[in-house]
Amino acid sequence: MKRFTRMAYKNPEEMIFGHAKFPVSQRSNIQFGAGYVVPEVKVAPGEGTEESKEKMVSECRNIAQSACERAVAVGLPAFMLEQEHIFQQTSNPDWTAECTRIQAETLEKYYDEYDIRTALMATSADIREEEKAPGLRDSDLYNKTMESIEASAANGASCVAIETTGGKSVSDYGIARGDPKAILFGIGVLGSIDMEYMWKGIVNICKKYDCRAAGDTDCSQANTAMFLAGGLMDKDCSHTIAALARAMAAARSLVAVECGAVGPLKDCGYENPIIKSISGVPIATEGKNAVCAHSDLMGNLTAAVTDVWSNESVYHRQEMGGTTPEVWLQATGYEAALMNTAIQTGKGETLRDLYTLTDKYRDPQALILAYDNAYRIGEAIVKYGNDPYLRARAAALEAGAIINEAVESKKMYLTRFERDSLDNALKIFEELPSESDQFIDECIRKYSRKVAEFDPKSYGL
Amino acid sequence: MKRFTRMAYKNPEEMIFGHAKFPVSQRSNIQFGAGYVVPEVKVAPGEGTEESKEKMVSECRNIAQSACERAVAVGLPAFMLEQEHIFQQTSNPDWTAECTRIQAETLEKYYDEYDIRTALMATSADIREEEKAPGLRDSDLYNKTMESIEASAANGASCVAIETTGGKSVSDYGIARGDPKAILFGIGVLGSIDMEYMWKGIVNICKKYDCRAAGDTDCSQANTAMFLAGGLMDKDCSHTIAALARAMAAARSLVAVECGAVGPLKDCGYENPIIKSISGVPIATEGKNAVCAHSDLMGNLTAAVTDVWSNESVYHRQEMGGTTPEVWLQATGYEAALMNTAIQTGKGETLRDLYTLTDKYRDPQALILAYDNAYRIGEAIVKYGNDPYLRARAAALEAGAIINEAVESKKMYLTRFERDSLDNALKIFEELPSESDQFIDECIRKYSRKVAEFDPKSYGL
Amino acid sequence: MSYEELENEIDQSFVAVRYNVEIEGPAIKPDEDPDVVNILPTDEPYRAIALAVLYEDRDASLTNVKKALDEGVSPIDVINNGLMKGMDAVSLLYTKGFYFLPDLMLAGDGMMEGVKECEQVLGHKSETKGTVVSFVAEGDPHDIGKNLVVMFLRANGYEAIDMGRDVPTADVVEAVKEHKPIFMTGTALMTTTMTVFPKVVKALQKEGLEVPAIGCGGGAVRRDFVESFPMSVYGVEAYHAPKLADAIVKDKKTWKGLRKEYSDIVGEFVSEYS
Amino acid sequence: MSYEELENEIDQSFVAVRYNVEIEGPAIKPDEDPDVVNILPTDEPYRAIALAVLYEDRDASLTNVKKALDEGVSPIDVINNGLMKGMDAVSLLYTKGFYFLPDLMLAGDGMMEGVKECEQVLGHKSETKGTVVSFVAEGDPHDIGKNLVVMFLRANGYEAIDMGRDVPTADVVEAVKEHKPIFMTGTALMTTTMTVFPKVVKALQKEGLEVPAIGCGGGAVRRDFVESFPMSVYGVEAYHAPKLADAIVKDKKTWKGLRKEYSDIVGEFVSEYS
Ligand code: B12
Ligand code: B12
Repeated sequence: MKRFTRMAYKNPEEMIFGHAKFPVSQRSNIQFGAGYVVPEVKVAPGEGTEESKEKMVSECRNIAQSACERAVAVGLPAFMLEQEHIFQQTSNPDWTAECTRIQAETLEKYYDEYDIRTALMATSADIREEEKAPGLRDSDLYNKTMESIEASAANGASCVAIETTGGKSVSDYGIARGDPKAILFGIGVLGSIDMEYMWKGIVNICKKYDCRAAGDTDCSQANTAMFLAGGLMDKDCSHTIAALARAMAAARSLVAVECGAVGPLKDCGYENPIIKSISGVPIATEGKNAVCAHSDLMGNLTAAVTDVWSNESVYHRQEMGGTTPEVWLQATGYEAALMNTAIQTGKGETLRDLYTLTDKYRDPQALILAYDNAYRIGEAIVKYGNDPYLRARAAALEAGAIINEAVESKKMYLTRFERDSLDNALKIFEELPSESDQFIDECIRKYSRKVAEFDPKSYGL
Repeated sequence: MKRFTRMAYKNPEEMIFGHAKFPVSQRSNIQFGAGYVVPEVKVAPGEGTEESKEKMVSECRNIAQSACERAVAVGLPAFMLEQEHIFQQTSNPDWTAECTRIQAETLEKYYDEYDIRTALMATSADIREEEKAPGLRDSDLYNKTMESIEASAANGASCVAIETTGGKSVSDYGIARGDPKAILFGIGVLGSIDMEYMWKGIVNICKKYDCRAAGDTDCSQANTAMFLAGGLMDKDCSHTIAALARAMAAARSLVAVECGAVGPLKDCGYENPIIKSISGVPIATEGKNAVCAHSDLMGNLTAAVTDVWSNESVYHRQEMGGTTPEVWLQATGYEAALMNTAIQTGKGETLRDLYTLTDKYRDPQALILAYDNAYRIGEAIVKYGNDPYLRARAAALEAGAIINEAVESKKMYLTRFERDSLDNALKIFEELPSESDQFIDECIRKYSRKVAEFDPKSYGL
Repeated sequence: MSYEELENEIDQSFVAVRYNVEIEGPAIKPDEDPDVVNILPTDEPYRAIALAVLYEDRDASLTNVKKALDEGVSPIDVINNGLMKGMDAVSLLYTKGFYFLPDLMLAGDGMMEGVKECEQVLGHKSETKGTVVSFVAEGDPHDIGKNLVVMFLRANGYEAIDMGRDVPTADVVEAVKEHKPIFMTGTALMTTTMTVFPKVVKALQKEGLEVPAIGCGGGAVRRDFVESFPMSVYGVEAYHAPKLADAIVKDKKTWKGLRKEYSDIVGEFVSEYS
Repeated sequence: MSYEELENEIDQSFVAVRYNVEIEGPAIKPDEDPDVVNILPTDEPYRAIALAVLYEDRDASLTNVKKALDEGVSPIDVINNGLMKGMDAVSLLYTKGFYFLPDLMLAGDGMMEGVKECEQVLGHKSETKGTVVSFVAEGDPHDIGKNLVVMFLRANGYEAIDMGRDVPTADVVEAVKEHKPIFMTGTALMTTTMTVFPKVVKALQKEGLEVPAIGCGGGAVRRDFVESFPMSVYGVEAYHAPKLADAIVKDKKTWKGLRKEYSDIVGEFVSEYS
């Protein structure tokens, strides 16, 4: 496996929405990162649909059908449907097969009839449970997960994705307690190890079918941190710590690409702009049109270098404006249209900069994802590209430096909680060993004791 | 009453979001059209809240409180809450009083605590019923409507609005049957007459309090046409006819300003860009963040010259991302933030043009609202400014000319239905009498017979 | 760059596609559509009567009908073999996407005018497929949806009692007593007026009255709400109303059956119902 | 204009305001807060024990507790007059907005460490306010919310049985039989797992079991759903859990009472509950 030790882009200004160094083509004449932004819609199956395969299949069909109808009604040239599978779908690969087949068929029907470019991303659930022997590897749940991914690939998904959960037990502990070392170990080391294990398998499966290995995002760690960090008034997780977690997540999620994933990288963890700067693959992101799912503090900024613009997730139900697949595809569709207009008129860079500057100083978490800063973190990562631990640490340190510079230049102000937790984390990170093995040994000892669910064997350690 | 016979702006390029020729100030240090865009949120009370005053008051408080919480959590500098009252609130002015009071208090509390600029628009329902004697004027329902407006003004609303329904009986008939004459009579003549009657009273009420007379929008006519027109595939109302209806609505809704309303003009009917070009007052509009309420075909374009950016309306309930007042205020708040960033960086014109060009040729209804075309329609209106009938007709003819030019220059393509209905309407309009009295006489005769609910006495005719 | 210059840079198809224009087939003459040919009568005076409806010509419709009646043609035949055939053809063209709502409304006006003329000769109301009561919920002024429902019902041979908008629940109960409808349609466009529907059902039950089904529809009404009380079925499109009525009349469906087989009954995919 | 030039044009306060920074008051030393002063014991060894918890010092907490136990102080006193007082102060500072979740978690760790030490000397579990069973719904892997709930319950003197995530419904029933909890908390983060809650209730009812209330919370769970079946109350914030438990223990509230008085019981405005 070749690790990234160089940046795909020569400088941050080269990065812009709708354009990736390495565009991806899929069936139904759709491209990602090839000069236009594709809107995406994602809808969570309604309550009760988990009760039977029949209900779930029907639910999946309705979601796809509604999305297609609205796409045509408002004139979207292209869109992607992502279906995130729930436990019952992944643990029953025949559900996966049937749900994927019907969605792929529906999208294809509209492509045939209207020439509308469509794509289906099928995202299996990572149903493995570290605390139940034999843990993350070679368990029955592991096997089901891989079978389900194959069922998606074999039944018409244009691409597959997953949010792997390796390292979560330790990072959960660290996020709740503001323990930077646990977060670094959970994300940078354990997460990266587990991704390598999973993604080699996934890429091999995809090779057998007309299906792309898309990507992975650090939902279980970076997004958890952001979720707990919450709004400006929340008091659960420091926003500076959440910013560092995000930076480390980029070092982790990059592993999918190193294993052969080609994008669009899955949205959710918000680390993708950094990975794009390193790898040049197209990315999905979410922001102001994902308010249905959660509140971030960077609704515009995340659009700056996106290739697929997502709503993250919404209940499947009726709004006054239609069903939610209709309503939210229209929302992301209109934003993508704005970006595509900017591209067409040569104003892409201006819009990108406006998106970025709208939120850059709203919160430290936003700040480090501004494309210039994302690029800097990318550079820090590739400098230590061959060592997952060191590159995650470097990402965090760079993110810290970015925040501190903004504070020094009086462009950003921190609360005491944010200030103290950042100082503390950076101090700890600076003093850590420079050898991966030593760090891992220390952490195994410390967190095996503190975190009941953590099992080094799940990582081959 | 002074009619508009000149444009407020010298040319369309002068118009841009966040800036109005005549800005409006309200309590709590908020301004409209004074150099920044204000986001707005609007939430429909939940089912069952109509059962008692207590429930409705509590519902109104919750909506206000949720909105304030989220505004502070994501750092919005300012926002407006609009509460559209339902039948029970307007027909019981003591409900109006109590609901308005608690919302005003809530907003003020946050203004005091956080210095966040807040405003409350209270919109009474027009509960008059033309088909029940004595009709629109001097009926019990008329009195309640006016009392309710006074209750809002007296209990802390920063401004009041209403969607008057004069002329609806006839325009409904016309819209469903594609009868251009009925639409012109309903909107241009009856609507304008009724607005004058209502708005003189409303402006007088507001003068007694620290409350602004905001505006009126042609929900019952232009918006009905747009709603029936639906998406590209719908077959209920021709989109060219809906475009003409919209143009005529501008001539109608302008009457509020002529009577003394100062804005922000209420969103919903989509005619406001035209009225802004004529009158220079700040306007509220809705678009891509109103997908919860309905699907338009101009989600970005309507932001081009907005001063208050609205979500139109949403169920009051929970989303994964919070309650709907939270979620949708965040949505409009982020878009307003983008616009304000553009203003601050001197890129406002670019963003305005991008918004416009994204949708300009998506649909004839969008086309005529592009700010350059809106300005042209404005000019047509002021040319005949002193005659409500002639100016509405002129607006429609100009809108038709705009569509035809776009077709001729191959920038817009029409379906047969759109083409035929436009040709038919323009032909009819061109052949109409040039005297208002003659037109009115003809219409009274024709539509008294065809439209059971229509009662000329309701308009003093 | 100026607005105009920007505009000239755009390749529209990257931003928005007018699918309605893209997929439009060639124009047809309404009476040449093969399915319409099968419906339209070939013999006079029925053909002329049907064609006047098809061409939405209210005046011609009236003239034709009067002439036929004067000539002694039975009013029942005029209705069934002339006017209704024309309307059937109109409905068909609407379903096929060639005709539009205004066509339906105007053709419906023409048909109703003719029917009235026939009924005057008959001396009583003509036979219909059944009576349906339609109302807009109390406190709700939005009546366009209801107007469409009424139009579609009439166009399909039902007697539709139009109670108007903002109808007190007590009046609805009275109407059921009086008309014993085979179906009822309620329309509400607001969250706070759709709550009237369960009240109507309760009031009917209290009086021991039953209607095979009450179709509850309108902008803000959601299926989950409508299905939280009995006797009701969630109505999606106005043109579904006669199909639901047909299912009651022909297949003896109750509200339970309508709920379960909605999609099949209306003959199309309905995202809320599958 | 370049990105940097654009950036320099912006007056941030027109676009976004960092209200958290704007309204921050002066720093305080935790043990100098007047309300904390009222809570903290003044006599040793309790003060030192409480302060170690307050300062989130797990090691110091353990050392202090061990020392006191060695000196013959009663383990019950160590818990009630030392450890719990420290934790009370921590909770208070959290409520006032001076302390944050990590403070709570770390102080909780320190307190639990001390309690365990005391229980070893005691030879049995210490007296608590009551037992609460906490689980994450079957099929659901999201456990952070549940972990917080457990932490808050323990910090407030409840014995919280942590059943983990993805817990089979049968196991939940067994746990109720075994522990006879005064309250139960269920967490589900998905639309498709919140449906487990009514199943749990049914399963309990089938066995004739009753729990005063089951608090159902978690990301995707909505109040309207939770209130559509009995025995349940919709839980909003993790720190509400002990307050709900208190209302059950002290004021004998049932699930009906908790629903009705939620806002009052948790002592704050809760937008879903007023
Ligand atoms: C036009 C309109 C008006 C017009 C109505 C004109 C008229 N003649 O009806 C006027 C101006 C009067 C009006 C007023 C108000 N309105 Co209004 N209005 C609308 C609007 C834009 C369109 C409604 C419409 O005509 N749709 C077209 C028709 C054809 O659709 P439909 O009735 O839903 O019918 C379709 C289906 O539902 C179905 N159907 C209907 N019934 C049945 C039955 C059966 C059996 C079947 C099978 C099918 C079926 O058939 C039709 C399709 O084929 C809607 C927007 C919306 N999202 O619905 C708001 C809307 C309904 N209004 C709204 C509001 C808030 C108001 C006001 C309270 C605002 C105010 N404060 O002034 C007032 C009411 C005042 C009062 N008296 O109480 C809100 C309601 C929000 C809520 N959840 O409660 C809406 C949703 C707008 C919004 N998003 O904010 N309004
Ligand atoms: C982190 C996360 C994950 C992590 C979980 C890590 C962990 N250790 O728990 C991981 C990566 C494992 C994960 C996986 C998945 N996730 Co997830 N995840 C989230 C996320 C972003 C945050 C959840 C969280 O930890 N919140 C913080 C905690 C503290 O909040 P909480 O649990 O809600 O608790 C609060 C309150 O609810 C309350 N509370 C909770 N319980 C109780 C009880 C009582 C009595 C009281 C009083 C209070 C109370 O207390 C807390 C506040 O103080 C949410 C987003 C969201 N909107 O919730 C999605 C979310 C829950 N996930 C979602 C999905 C779809 C998935 C996957 C299916 C995706 C996939 N296909 O891979 C998988 C699940 C796979 C499987 N095995 O089935 C969706 C669910 C959509 C739906 N409606 O069904 C969500 C909503 C994201 C989204 N918007 O799409 N996810």
